[in-house]
Amino acid sequence: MSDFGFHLAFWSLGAMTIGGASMILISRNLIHAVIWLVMSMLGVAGLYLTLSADFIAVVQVLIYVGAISVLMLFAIMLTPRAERDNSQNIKTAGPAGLVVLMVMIATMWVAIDTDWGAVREAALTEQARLIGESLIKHYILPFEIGAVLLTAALVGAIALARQDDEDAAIHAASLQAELEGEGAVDPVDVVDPPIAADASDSEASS
Amino acid sequence: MTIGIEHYLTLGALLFCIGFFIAWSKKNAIGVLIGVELMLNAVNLTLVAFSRFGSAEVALSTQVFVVFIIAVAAAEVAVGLALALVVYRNRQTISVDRTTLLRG
Amino acid sequence: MTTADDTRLAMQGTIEALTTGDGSEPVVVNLGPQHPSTHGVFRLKVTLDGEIVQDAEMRIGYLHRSMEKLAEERTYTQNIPFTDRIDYLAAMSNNLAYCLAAEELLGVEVPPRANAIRVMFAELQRVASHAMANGTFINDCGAWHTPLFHMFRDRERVLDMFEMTCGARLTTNYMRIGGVAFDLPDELLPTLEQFLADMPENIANYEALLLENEILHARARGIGVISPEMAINSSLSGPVLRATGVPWDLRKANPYCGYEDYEFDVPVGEQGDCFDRFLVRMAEVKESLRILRQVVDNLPDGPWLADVPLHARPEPGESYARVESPRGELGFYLVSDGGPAPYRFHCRPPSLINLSALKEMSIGGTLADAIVTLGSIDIVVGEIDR
Amino acid sequence: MTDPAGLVSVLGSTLGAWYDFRDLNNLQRLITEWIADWGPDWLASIIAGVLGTLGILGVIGPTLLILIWVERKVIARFQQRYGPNRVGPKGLLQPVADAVKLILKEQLAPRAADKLIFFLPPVLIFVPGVLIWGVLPFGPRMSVADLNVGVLFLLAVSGTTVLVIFMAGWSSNNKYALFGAMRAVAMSISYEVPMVLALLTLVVFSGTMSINGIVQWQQQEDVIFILLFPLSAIAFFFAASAELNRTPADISEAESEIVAGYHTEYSGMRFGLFYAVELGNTLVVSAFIATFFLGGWWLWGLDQWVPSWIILLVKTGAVYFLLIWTRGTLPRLRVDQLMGFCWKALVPATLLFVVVAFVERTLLISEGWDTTVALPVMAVINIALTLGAIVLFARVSRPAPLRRPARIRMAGAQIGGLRAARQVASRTEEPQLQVGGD
Amino acid sequence: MTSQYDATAAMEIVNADAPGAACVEDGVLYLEPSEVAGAVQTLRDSEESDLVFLSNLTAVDRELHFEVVYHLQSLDRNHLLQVKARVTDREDPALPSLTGVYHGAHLQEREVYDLFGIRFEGHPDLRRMFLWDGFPGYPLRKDFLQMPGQVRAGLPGFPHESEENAWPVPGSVPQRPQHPNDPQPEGDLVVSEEGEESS
Repeated sequence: MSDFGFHLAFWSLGAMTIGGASMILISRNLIHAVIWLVMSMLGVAGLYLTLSADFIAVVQVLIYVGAISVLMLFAIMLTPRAERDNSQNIKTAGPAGLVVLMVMIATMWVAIDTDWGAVREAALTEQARLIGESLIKHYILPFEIGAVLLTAALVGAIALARQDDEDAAIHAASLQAELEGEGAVDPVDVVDPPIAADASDSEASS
Repeated sequence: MTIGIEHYLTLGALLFCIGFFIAWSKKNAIGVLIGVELMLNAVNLTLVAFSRFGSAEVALSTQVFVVFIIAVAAAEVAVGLALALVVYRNRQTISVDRTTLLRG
Repeated sequence: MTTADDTRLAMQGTIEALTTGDGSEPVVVNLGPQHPSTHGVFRLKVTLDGEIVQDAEMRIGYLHRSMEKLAEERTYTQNIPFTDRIDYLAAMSNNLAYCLAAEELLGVEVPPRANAIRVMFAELQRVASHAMANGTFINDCGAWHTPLFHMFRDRERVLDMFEMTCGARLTTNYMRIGGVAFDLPDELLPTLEQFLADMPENIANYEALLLENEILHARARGIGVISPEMAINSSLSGPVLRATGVPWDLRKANPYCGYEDYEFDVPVGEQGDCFDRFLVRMAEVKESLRILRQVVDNLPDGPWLADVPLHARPEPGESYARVESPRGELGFYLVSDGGPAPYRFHCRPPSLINLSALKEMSIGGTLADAIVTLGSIDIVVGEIDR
Repeated sequence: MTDPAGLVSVLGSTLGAWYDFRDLNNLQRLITEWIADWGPDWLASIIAGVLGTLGILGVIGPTLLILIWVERKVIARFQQRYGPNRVGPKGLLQPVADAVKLILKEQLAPRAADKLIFFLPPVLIFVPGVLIWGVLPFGPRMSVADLNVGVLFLLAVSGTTVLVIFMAGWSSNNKYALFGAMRAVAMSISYEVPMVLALLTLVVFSGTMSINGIVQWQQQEDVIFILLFPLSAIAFFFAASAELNRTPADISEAESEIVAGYHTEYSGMRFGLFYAVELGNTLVVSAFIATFFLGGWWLWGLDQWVPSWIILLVKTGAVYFLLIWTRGTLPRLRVDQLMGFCWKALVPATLLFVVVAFVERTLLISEGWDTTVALPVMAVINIALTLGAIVLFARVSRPAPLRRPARIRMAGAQIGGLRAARQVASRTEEPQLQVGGD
Repeated sequence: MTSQYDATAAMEIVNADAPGAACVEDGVLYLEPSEVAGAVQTLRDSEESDLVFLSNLTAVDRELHFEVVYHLQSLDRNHLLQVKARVTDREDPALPSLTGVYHGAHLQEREVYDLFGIRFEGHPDLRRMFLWDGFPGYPLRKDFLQMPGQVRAGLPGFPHESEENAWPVPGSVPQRPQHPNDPQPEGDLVVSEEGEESS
């Protein structure tokens, strides 16, 4: 773990990860933020390689860079009129900064100060086979629960994303309100309008 | 000087704090999700560091734990974005501080 | 328009899309004048919801040369070159239609050899034009130019024959009022014999390559369907009308230039979708070859041009002559007031009128279907804009 | 005396010598050993890495140029024309001329384009294109990086191209580019699933995820996977050609519909990069199809005589010709048909074959059958299953308009309007032309 | 062979339904401008005339009035009928639209509006088709003069013919009021050396 190549790899990948993460803080545009997120995730995948956990590194690239970032870009695409700035909320930024700073100092002090005991030289080999076997043999129950969780998430996401007529009416009503410049429309009025509402509003939502 | 476990842990802590700050302060729902993803990545990094430097029997279980975290993270992002979509449809915006319907 | 207006328009679009459509914002895409598959400078403003076409509106006039105004300034013979620039893919049929109208006005009797030559070149033009139409149609379906180049090989041979007789491949200007400009050169008939001998084998190749092609079926069957009643009411004509099942062909209904002597058939489709139009065009090419065979077999000899004075001045009156051009019913309406030039020169453009049903055909399909439907109607922008 | 790589020594002393070009690994091994004994060992590892990448770039560079020429000549031959024959002898310098032209062309960027994301894609799309080459085994010991998660690495890297295509389409601020990007993203995400499942059957059966391991398993058992899992081969071929945006699935850059898809706004060398990477990917994908399903560098013992990487290049050429062939002749499928075909046909078929692979694998191990007998039997069963699945899908999934045959009748004497149409339609005798329908 | 449908028979059909709507002048059926849509509808629907196919729709500028010409074709009976409608008002020529009867009339009526300026009431989308919206004037009208020095569009005589018998039907051309871009009488515009003024 001490030859020059390893040092070079570690520091460059570390810089890449932390740089990407901090750029997310700074960049204005949401799409840029996602691109920087992808860069920092690639950095983390590289760090896994330096820790010779190659199965985890490849899975990280496959799932985070391949799927989750594309999912986020889809979400940004499907919300065309939401404002896409990536700015901080000034009111909460101040106290949040302080708390985060304290948490950071605490964790870093713990990381550096404690004695982690004997450092094992030999890295795991054949990760894929070992992880596979342990998933089936030792961790069979969490594996099944994980499967159930994923299907639940799948069905839940689809149910939420599908738009039925009621949502369409609410969406149209809120757009109409914004067009005429009044305040936001309370979805409750759209779904079942108060009795006194005139005829036109009621059949808009029926 | 060799790259020890402290290096990876400090890196993980730093990444975690940046993700934490992003999640806390961003106005946009997707920005918050990005922050959460960063935090999960940081946790994964520390776990893999333990798997490499820790004792033998802990090596395998931490890696399996990382695989589960990645699976859960994927599920969480999917549901989070679907929620953001529904909020957008009703409110025309996914900025966190303007959707305060539940404040009562 | 400022961005505020844009967002306002987009919001209106969304509201009416939400209350009527299924909620995603309509996108307006310009299949603009410069687009690889609009067969020339033709603009289709397509309103899309996702990939589904909600509205297709034509913007034409990019190639408008106001031919009908210019024709009023030129004598009847000087107008002939105009006609082959109206539909530059079927110049012979255009010349023929105009000359028939002028002959009807001037009361000229066309000698039998000229009639046979006219039929020969009209049918050769149909073979060349249908090769172009079918090739570009399959190209719009996405086949990487392969069928197009095969069919272009046949088209080249026809264009060589045109060049042999009248010196021009596309803008032939070959027909005159009262007959044709020159007699057939000696080397034309052997070339035509060789062409008629090779074509059946080529057509067999196309049918083997294309008719059973599962992807072409998936892309063209059931797309751009139109009912016979709607087709007739929208004044569609040519292969587009015959594909819906209506057996209307001017060469049979109102035979000109001696078509009644030749024995040929009129192919008719069934569903009226893009694939049927393609099949009708393929069958029509075979029928044209049959006619060519009969023309070559009994080609009368004698004069090829009636002696019409160059400065003939027709009696005041009008005439309306129609020809079955590869794209449909091409008509010329000439009004004469006794002057040397036509008082009114109007051309009935089959491409333009076939487009009146484009909107009904493409609404509901996807963007790719709209392109395929446009390709199957086989338009020529020169004829649309005149 | 056989070399560890199984190479028969021809002239006795040639084995392992640096000039034995049958196994290029000797060359690299000797160079690194020579450096290692006088210089620091980290320099040796760096030199080995550099040599490996130089080898790969050496392979990609010239083959890419020749491939552009080969593709254009072969497609020209399909279309009865000559193809490029003006520049250089028989047109061989045409790709060079194209490259120079593209370099000299001005590189435009749309005014409202998102500058950062507009300039990144041409570079970023090159990274996965070259990374994938690292995992390809040219010979028993000739692959730049023989990872034991090779298959997963291949999928992960090809997954990242999705992101780059999206960036290109999104940032060029052009409706056609956006359409192209959305189509490309939707399609490559859904076609990754059959690709993963097709490779899963191989990994399950050969027991290892390293690509060299799969090839060695085929060498051991003297069988090539296309015989054992034909449907996985077809599914992988179609999914890979969809991932590469090649006809019949080139909807993301469909000329006739959306001008040039996601690289509409790119001009000059940026478009050149897109074009070169696309062809490079086609080459590497056909190399992987040859490796997974046709036995890679192994050919029933021939690989001990003929250098293994030549065998691989010949097989790659054969698969590449197949890709050109489909590109030359087939029309393009519509977006929804492509998605339907992926989810309704490829995914269930490959899932079926994953189960079949599991069952056969466990039988093979638990029963301890002799592979020389069991494998041919399994091959026959699998081929029958494939044909059954294809026929079943063809019959079940025909959309309504395709069930009725398209008929052309001759009008004969009945010329007229609707009444004549009804008479023609009501005729009973056999129509002149009947196509399609079951 | 497509026969010419007898104009008087068509006139009886139209008059039976709407008296006085049609008249026949030297073998051509003329329709009352206000009755055009109804008359064509009856011609299309009546079993005997069965004119279901609108082959051609165009207009002719007869200088005193506009003449809109319809060619209606029956596919089953294979006969063709030419119908005309006169529009005398040159300032704002208008005619009921046929889009209700024939869907094919949409584009042809837009073309006539674009080139002649004849408004078709009831046309759902009456816009200029070929020219841009701001185009001044209507090109196919006889008085839309392009070449200076011409009284009206058209070739007066063969180039080799002398001037005086250029026009066969003397007196048929009414003198119209002076147009601003006509050449002024003082002859500031010298056409050619011989000074032969054509106006």
